[in-house]
Amino acid sequence: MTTVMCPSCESDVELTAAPRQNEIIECADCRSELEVLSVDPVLLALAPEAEEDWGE
Amino acid sequence: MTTVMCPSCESDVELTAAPRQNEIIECADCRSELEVLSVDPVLLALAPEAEEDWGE
Amino acid sequence: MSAPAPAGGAETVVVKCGGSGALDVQRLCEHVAELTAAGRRLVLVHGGSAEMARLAGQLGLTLRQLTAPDGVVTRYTDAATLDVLTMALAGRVKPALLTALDRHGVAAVGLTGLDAGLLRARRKKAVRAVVDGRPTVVRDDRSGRIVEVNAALLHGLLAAGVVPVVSPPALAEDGEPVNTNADRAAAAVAVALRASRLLFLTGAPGVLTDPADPASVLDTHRLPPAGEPAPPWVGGGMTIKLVAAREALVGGVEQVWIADGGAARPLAAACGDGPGTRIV
Amino acid sequence: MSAPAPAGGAETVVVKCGGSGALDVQRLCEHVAELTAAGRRLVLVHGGSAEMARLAGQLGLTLRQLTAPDGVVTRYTDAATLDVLTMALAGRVKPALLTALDRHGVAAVGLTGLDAGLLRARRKKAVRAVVDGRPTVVRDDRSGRIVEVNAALLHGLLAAGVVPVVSPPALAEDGEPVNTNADRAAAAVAVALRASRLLFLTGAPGVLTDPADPASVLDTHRLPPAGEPAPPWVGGGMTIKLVAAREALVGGVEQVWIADGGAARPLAAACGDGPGTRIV
Ligand SMILES: [Zn+2]
Ligand SMILES: [Zn+2]
Repeated sequence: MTTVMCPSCESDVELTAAPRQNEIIECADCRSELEVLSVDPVLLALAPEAEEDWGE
Repeated sequence: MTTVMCPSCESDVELTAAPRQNEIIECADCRSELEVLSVDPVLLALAPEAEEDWGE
Repeated sequence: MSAPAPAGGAETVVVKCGGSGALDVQRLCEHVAELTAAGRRLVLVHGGSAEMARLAGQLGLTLRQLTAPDGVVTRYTDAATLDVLTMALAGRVKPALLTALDRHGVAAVGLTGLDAGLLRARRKKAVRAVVDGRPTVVRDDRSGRIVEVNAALLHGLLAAGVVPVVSPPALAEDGEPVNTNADRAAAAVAVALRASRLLFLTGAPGVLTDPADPASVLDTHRLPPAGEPAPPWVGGGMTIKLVAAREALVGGVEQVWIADGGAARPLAAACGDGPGTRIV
Repeated sequence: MSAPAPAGGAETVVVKCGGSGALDVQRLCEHVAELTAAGRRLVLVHGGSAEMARLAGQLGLTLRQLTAPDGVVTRYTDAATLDVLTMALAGRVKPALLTALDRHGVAAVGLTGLDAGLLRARRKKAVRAVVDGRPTVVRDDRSGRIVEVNAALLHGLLAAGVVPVVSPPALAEDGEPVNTNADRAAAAVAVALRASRLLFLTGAPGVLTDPADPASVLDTHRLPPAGEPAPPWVGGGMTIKLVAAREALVGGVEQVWIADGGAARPLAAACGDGPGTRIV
């Protein structure tokens, strides 16, 4: 099991499965939503705010 | 060998091969250009005048 | 093109048509011819989902959808999808409409948002969606929301007696084309033109409380206060039309109608009291 | 749109670009931006053979040619080919041009002959061609020759500071779209606008007496009297450009130039004395 640091609260975030590019995971400590920016190595960043989402 | 009447001079036009739809043949007598309007039965008519012919 | 807008834009009607079939193009063109001959200013806005799906099939391209975490499904517009969308709308649907209008003696000019900055959009740079069951940030979606309309271009054409025929794509702030919802594009155009009416032509006689029963059509549908949920019988394509209707009403369009695109006189609600559902 | 034409149309230049590659779109857009900012009225007319071939390939459609009895080769435009042509021109080439022009700050509006009767054509109902070695009457070819241009539409856009970006198809007298040659469309537009110049951008620096040697470019090429044959070194795409050039000159366009679409300033001949070949 991989562990990486939460970029928001610096606690450890456990990745329970093979993470995917751009997947959103939640920090169990601070509840921040984190985006997987890369998978090898795993890099996390705060996920962007949800934008309103209507398409054609 | 099929023979059909020339619509222009009424002489016999001999079709030397299996005629094709819209093919142009010439009447040996009057030199009219004739279009094959149908093949079964063979119907001939005066071929339309050549139009200028430039495309994209 | 520099002609001023008529006072209050009172005579302009924006009609959203097509996209999901059910439109009787001949009847629409007849009615457009009649109304424009009577001096009414009309703008048509069209989509083209059905033609897009057909072209994607011919090209062997699979159209994909994004499911937002709240369950809303939207089109996933990557570069190949945007190409298909642009060809289907600008290369098939619009030419067919223009040809049909010409046959009815209507002078119509086809436009997309790319023409002289007609529809400028803010691109959605990051969209949240559920991909294979996992929440994901999608960054290559080429879609956006309209932030500006070149009303002067439309006023100029209208003043010359021309019917503008408008569709996506729009132009994003980075100079790239993006997809944009055609219903909301119609609302944005109606607001920008200060149109008196916006009319959505659909495959139903209006807003139905029972989707299976055309007789359940409402004369009037009152939108819930912003932020509150829509009634449970609002679903499918109606959801987005009501979002667009709200934007038009908030933007000052006097009347918004949802009516039957297959009716004998599909634009009746452009000048009278229906038939159709008036959104208030 | 009802703006009168400027006296003599003296400031209008029609530029035919694209179709067979070799065009530097960025440089073209830069130069268009510079000239329009200086008040010059420009109309762009484009083809798109290369994009058409690419799209036909993607759709698995084989483009066919007709060989006239005199050896002239022309495109065979059946219904499927016309669909591909319309999608390639209106759905790919034109949106790309409009997007590039917008990035350079140029307000441009894309048009085909279907817009408000911009290009009306007489359909060739029967074309003679050699099919499998046998002279044949081809009756399903959807192509035609321009007989009318809606100059008022173009004048209105030009007066509003907009660059019209025009291409086939045209509208035939039976109300159906037809293919029409883009070079000759450019000539018809230039004549209808009483343009002062018509400029054909090509993949060569002008008319070459040796197709393999760019240095063989002519400063001036004098057209032979009507009906007499062209010099032997006129071939390929140049043949039809010279036919179009003659139509423009006969129609009153003051100067016709053939110039290099890849040049740093491709529109130099729009205002100066070349570079390029002046057709007289
Ligand atoms: Zn944290
Ligand atoms: Zn005979």
